[in-house]
Amino acid sequence: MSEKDSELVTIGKSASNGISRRKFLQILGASSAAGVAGCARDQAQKVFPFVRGEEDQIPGVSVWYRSTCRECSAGCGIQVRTREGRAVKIEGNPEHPVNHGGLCGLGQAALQALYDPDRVRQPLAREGGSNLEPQFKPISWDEAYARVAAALKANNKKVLITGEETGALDELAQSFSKAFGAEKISFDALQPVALAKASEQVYGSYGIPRYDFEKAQVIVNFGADFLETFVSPCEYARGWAKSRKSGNPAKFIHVEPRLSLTGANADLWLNAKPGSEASVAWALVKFLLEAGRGNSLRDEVRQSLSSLLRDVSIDAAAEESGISADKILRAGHELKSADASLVLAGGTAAATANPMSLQVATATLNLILGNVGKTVLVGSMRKPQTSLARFSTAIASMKKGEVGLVMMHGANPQFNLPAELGFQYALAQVRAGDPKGKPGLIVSFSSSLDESAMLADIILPSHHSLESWGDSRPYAGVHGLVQPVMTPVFDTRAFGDMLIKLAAMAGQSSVAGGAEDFLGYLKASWKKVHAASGSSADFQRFWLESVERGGYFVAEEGDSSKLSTSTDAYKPVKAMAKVGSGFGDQDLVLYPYASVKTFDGRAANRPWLQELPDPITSYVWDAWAEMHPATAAQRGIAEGDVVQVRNKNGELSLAVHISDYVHRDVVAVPLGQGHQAYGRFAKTVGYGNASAMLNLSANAEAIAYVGAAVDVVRGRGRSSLVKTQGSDSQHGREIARTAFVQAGAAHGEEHGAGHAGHHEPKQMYVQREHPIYEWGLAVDLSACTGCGACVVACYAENNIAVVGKEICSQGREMSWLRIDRYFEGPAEELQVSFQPMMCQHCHNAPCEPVCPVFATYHNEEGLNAMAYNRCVGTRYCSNNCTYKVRRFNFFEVDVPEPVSWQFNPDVTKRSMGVMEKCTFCLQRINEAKDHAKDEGRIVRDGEVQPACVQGCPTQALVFGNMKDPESKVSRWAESHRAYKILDHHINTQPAVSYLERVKHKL
Amino acid sequence: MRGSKAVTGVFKYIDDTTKAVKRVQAENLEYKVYSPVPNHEIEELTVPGKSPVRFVTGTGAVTGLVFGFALAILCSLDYPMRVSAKDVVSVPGFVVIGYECTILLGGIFTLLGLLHFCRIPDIFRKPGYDPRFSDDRFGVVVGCEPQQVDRVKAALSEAGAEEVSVDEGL
Amino acid sequence: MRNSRFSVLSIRFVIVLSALVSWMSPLASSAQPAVDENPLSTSAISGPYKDLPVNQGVWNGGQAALWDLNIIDFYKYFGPQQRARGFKPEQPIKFNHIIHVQKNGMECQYCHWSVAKSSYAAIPEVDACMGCHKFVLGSNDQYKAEIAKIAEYAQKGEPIPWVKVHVMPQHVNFNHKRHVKAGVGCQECHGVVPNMAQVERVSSMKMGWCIDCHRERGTSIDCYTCHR
Amino acid sequence: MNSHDSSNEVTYKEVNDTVLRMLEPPGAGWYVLLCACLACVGIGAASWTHQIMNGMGDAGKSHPIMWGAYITNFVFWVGIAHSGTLISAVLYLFRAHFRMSIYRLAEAMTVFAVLTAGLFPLIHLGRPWFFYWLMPYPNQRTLWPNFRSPLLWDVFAVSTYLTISATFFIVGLIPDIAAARDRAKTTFRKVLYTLTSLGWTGSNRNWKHYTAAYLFFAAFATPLVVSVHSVVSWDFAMSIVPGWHATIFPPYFVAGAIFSGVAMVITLAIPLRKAFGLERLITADNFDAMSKLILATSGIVSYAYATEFYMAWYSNNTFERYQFWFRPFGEMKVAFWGMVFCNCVAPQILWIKSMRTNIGVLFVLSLIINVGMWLERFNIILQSLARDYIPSAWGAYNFSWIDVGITIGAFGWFGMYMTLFIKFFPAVAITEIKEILPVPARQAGHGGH
Repeated sequence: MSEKDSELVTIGKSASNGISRRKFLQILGASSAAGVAGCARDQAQKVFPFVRGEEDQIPGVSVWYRSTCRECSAGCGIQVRTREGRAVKIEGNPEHPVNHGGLCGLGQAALQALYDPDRVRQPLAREGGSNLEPQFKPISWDEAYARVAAALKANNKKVLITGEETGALDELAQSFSKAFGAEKISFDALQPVALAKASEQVYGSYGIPRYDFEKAQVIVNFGADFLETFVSPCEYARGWAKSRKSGNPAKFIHVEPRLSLTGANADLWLNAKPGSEASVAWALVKFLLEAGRGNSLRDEVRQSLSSLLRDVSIDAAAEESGISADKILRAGHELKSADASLVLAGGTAAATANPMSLQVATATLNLILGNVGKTVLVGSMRKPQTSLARFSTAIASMKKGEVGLVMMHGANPQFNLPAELGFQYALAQVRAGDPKGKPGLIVSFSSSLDESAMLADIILPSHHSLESWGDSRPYAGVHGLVQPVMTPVFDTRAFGDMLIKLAAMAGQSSVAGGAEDFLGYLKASWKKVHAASGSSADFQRFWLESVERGGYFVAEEGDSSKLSTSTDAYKPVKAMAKVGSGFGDQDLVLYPYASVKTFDGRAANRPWLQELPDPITSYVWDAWAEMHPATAAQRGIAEGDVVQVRNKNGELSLAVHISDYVHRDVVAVPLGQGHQAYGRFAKTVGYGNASAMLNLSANAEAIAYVGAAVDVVRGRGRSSLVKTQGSDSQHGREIARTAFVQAGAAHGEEHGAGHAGHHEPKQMYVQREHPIYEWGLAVDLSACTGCGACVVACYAENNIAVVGKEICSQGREMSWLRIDRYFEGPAEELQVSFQPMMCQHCHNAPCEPVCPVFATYHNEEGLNAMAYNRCVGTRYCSNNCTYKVRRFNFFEVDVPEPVSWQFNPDVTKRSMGVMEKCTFCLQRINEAKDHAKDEGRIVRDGEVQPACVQGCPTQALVFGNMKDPESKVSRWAESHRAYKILDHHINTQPAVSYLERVKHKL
Repeated sequence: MRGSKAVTGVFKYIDDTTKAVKRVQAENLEYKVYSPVPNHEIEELTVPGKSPVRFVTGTGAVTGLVFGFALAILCSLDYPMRVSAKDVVSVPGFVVIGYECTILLGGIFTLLGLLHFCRIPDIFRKPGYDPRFSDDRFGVVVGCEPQQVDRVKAALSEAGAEEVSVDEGL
Repeated sequence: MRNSRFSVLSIRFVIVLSALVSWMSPLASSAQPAVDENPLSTSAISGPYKDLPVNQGVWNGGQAALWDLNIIDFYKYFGPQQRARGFKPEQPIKFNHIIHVQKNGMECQYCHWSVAKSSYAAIPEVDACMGCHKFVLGSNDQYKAEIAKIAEYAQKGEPIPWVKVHVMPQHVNFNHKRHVKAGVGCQECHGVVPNMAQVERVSSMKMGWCIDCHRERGTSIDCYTCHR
Repeated sequence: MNSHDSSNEVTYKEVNDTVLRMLEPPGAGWYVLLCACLACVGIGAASWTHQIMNGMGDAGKSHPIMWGAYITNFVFWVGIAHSGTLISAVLYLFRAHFRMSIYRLAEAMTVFAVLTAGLFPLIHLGRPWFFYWLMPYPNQRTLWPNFRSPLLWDVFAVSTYLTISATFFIVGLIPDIAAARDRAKTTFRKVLYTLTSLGWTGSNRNWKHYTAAYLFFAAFATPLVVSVHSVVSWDFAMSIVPGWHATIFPPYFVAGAIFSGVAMVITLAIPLRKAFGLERLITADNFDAMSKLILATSGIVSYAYATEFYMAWYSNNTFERYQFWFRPFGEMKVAFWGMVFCNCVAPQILWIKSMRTNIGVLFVLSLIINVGMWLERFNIILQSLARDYIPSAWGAYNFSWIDVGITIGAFGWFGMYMTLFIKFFPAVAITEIKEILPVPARQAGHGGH
């Protein structure tokens, strides 16, 4: 352990070596390879040994480091696989209490931010160029520090803008701000601040409660995309999926103006007019109060509520929202009769100009239903610091020229703030200087050249979170550690180190409390954690154990104890219950939505996420405007037409996607596309930034995503949106199956052995014997949300080429694993099925016998093997593949440095003209077998997890040995819900079993 | 063809030609008949029986059949690979290989047999050959010793030769 | 009709057959035993390594015969030298295995320590070299000069740019650990390195060569064993 | 040529005169034709080079439709090849006299069409430089091809077909080249024909073995006609793609091949007859016979189309049914209806006798049938792949200029061989025509055959 520590410290300290150190690393197979079949173009290859040996660095053996994901503020634990000193794969940390091993696509794609070819590679200073198109020139670190330190010493207002930080870095930033009299502003566009404030009003403490989706029997959700971007999607998805996997899943009703991934997973999806959710929620409050729930409330609360809600009725809510009264009543009845339920609101749909009404209503519902302490845990809340009100004030003072120094890190306000707020103008004013004419300084600590960094005078590039130390404390009891997993790719510095250094140079060395660098500061901060933990071990030991585990996690504390104080605080007032959409009679409202692909725009520079098909529309590499057929028809707009969506604040030029699953009154656009900076990948996608067009509401705590009125005008031409999905309908082929829970009958046991649901067809040939292993996979469709994390994991693990929009448009995307999405039924009774589709490793594989050169064949372990270097490219196998999961390398794809550093050295990079497909992560199977062989045993169940299985936030997939009847996969495959796709038609005998999705018919 | 002289008779009609052939046969001389098209009468008169090419063809076909099956089976066994659930030696599939090889080797052997029995390629000029023989004339070329030339010439003329000429034989 | 009785056919058959035979015979040259031209070598040394066999493999020692249409296999004639048996590049430092292994009795795994731990057989770190060569400075000027080079690399903190002798195509995944643990001696593939003053590729390391040994020993010849 | 009308009888001499006149030095028209063909070959070669350098993505393949224009062309050209063998071998065995005047042309067409078809499996390979991995030859990798793969059957079938049809073709040519040799005027031609005729003299012994061997060739080629296109059809029928997996495919493909091949013979024979004044050799009777063959095979093909639909309906198989709904009503319905018009409707005009001998009508019709048969393969290959089992993976083909360029190149390649052939070797069989003429005899009763 002590060696490990010293090793880690070395890595942390060696930051100053910068890029040169990587050259010492051995160049192994993948990085030195010339291409598959070794065309005669390789020159003499060099082999570079390490200069210094490190105990745990064995060439060819991967080293795992645990850390915490900093891509959003959820704080999921991660473990990073490194090979020869390079990070090659990020996975969820199975021991972490937030995500338990799963990780969303964004978190996995953090590698592509680390290896972004357009990252800032050294300190830059603005020199010439226009305000909009500045020119930067490299400067030395010393010069950069000196200039910023000088500005820090000046006696004027300063502003420090950071992302949503928790833990030591936040403490340091606070202390830094205090020392220099700077205003510290946290900004994260997606933080549900209104939710936190509503909690304060209703439950008595500010913060986002934790939701226990597993315990809820009924979930009523107003727009919160908790399976995608809402607060902590991995955590929520896991809880939700646990309930889904059980025999009796929660009844899930989702209300929103446009079908989201979360909505697609609902049992009942209700399409509401944007902004009208509050009236539905208050109508439910009234209904439940009248139905006799809410007896636990104090009498005065009940009385004031009923007087406030005198005018509210379900019919009125139905009229306003456009949802039929039956459906609202249905929701009411379900809530009424459930022991434990959960009501929540969030996402961009809930971010109206007056978001509090809806949030208070949902909090009230939870209170009435007695959910607080059961499914709504208020004892350990996340406390977002983001405050748009404070930011607005700061901007106002910047505009006045009072601010002399603006520092930005971890946020991109220029992209995420409404243009009306005038952030760009404010920065221009800062640069123009104070009334005396002394110019101010704008400093960005961004590691990528995003829109905000482009406005800076000096850019001091910070490390990516995979290169730096840090911690994350999302909520009480979770102390996640961030540790560097590799030496920095470029000449960058850790943000914490920079703050400490700058403070020292500006004469405030006490900022860090005596710590020389951020690691020291972090350790000092963790000494407090150590002290609070009551651990008997000394700090060093505690620290090392925490580093190894990825943090320090306290068992979850009971929440009910804190409930008593909360209801006292609740004083319903008229303002809270203000209902109505507030949009008046506007014709069309812009509805930007965050998705797993882009979040608020931070993911736009990750090719994996750009190429990940949107879970609902299945478009790649694009932004689009979704419109209801009626709305479009009114304007003479057809699918694929280019339209201008505009208002006084901006304009989007997008292709139209006509969808039944969007409200008539909105034009829905994905948030986060349309970057003008932020790297080559981000810049290629979308035309116009939807965030800029949003309304500014006075003194709002958060951005109002819904409510901006827009005109939609047909533009010139048509655009080709690229869709990876062929047909949206299953055509009744029972490929992705859904079973409905019978009313009153609990639906059997979970994955139990039992009913012989499927009959074995007679085989013409003697089936192959598999002596030791027969690998198999099972997918529980109930738990699959369609989020695409597995797809990203697969791209990352298997060096799958990202091909870009044009090649995708020719149907040549390379994903080995895709999510098939089928819509069935009309919008009112919509059923959406998501189905991960990978090579089924059929025992009677149709692809195998047709290959003339045995490039694909069946091996002893039941794998449908594919030897790339034997493939001549007849493509017959793909034609004959029933599941169409084989991918052909139509072109050689160039991968720019350093994106190519991410390549998994254990997986062959395929060259042009070769077929490829899912291998069940053969390299992982081989690694596990290798370990097992060393220990003289066979591979244990669960020891091999292909990337998709490992990365799934909901653990919807299991992998293992079908020969072992006790293995998890065998038990799943024996389930009465299990079936194999098309097997009864064509007898392919797949090794992949699917478990029917179980839903309620509401 | 033995004989130092080659006497050539050019005939216009088939019945004259056959008459000449019969005469020459009666003289027990070596001869060759040239014709622009194959002719049964001449063939039966001169080379009775069946052409031995058929044995070569048969040998080729059988060899091909054995070769085809042997190739497919032995190759499959040499590096056994399971594809789908099919057996390593899947005879139904190999029938195609055996069948095609039968025809391939049968055809190639027939060609070799043809070349052998026709004694071609042999591009040297044949004594007594006349270009008209590929056009519309029949020819009977008789090999004989100088002392026999006159007799042969007379015989050919009598049979109806349009033209009789003498060339160096051998 | 001079030759009408004489069938030219038989001559034709002989010509065609002999052409076929000569074309198909594995003409690819066989590697000459390594001639020691290195001035650093101490040629008179003989050790226990001398009689160890060097696996010749199948099909002309695992090399492609001329009739193998695989153009890439014709490295000897057209292709990259480093895929050839007999590839013997000049190294940045004239490291001599004879001195280290035979004279000083060092085991292979002393320097190439990762062979039994990893799929990859590491070249020793520069620091590892310096572990001894801090003290061992060389007995003559030539040796001293070479050792000084190591010291220079170590001082600069730069790796030594060794030229890779056993270049494998990227689609081959050879696992040293499994082979070493299965008792395959280093010499069986790498030849008698202890006798080499300058390391040379003695095996073709082509697929047929690998397969031959796998068949002989009854180990898996599944494609996925080596390709993935 | 089976009329024995003595007054207007074609004589041996006239045959030689007429046919060998074709070999006289070519005029400008021939050079223009040759250059046009070479230009097309150039386009094809440039396209292929581009594709090899850049990747298979240059062609229009997409994810579900991994076979496209190239395999369509392959099947088309193999099909064209078939009628050549049919006319030369099968009709030889059946002693059909109308074959004689056109069989050489048909056979040349066979060989050149197979040469063209043989290119496509190479062109469509993702890594064409490894094509030889499909050959069972001992190699250092100790790997063999998969004899269970229909593609390997294809390799054997097509290479056997090429060998046998080329042998048959060349053997048939030998006596005629000898005739050309005997009349050759220039040294070049003398040497060329002397070498290529292998010293053929037409002696009694030569003819004896020749006729025997020729019969065997015909006997071998006849099953090839059936087997090769059956094997090609198995590329499809052996798979499980809805629309491919059908037992009707082998006879259906063979009939289609004969259909398209006869049409191609007509396409080639009509201009040739006109250009070289072969009216007395290739007579209206010949065209009448070929028209009847077209009518018959069109009927078979139409029946096969109908059967496919019937089977899809009768099987009650969701996937098959959808596929056969998609063909006439889906995205690519134009190709389907075009095929129906060209292959089923248009040939019906041949029920009228006057149309069967109307050269102009026949020429246009033969072109229509060629287009129709190309579309048939297009439908089978692309439409089936576009809609198979998993709806989410359905997709479309992206026709590209490289596809078009290589298709043009194929026609140029075929045309180039044809053009060269008609000027250098007798494109109408001299011996065979003579064989069906009465043998010159003083007395009647000497039948020629």
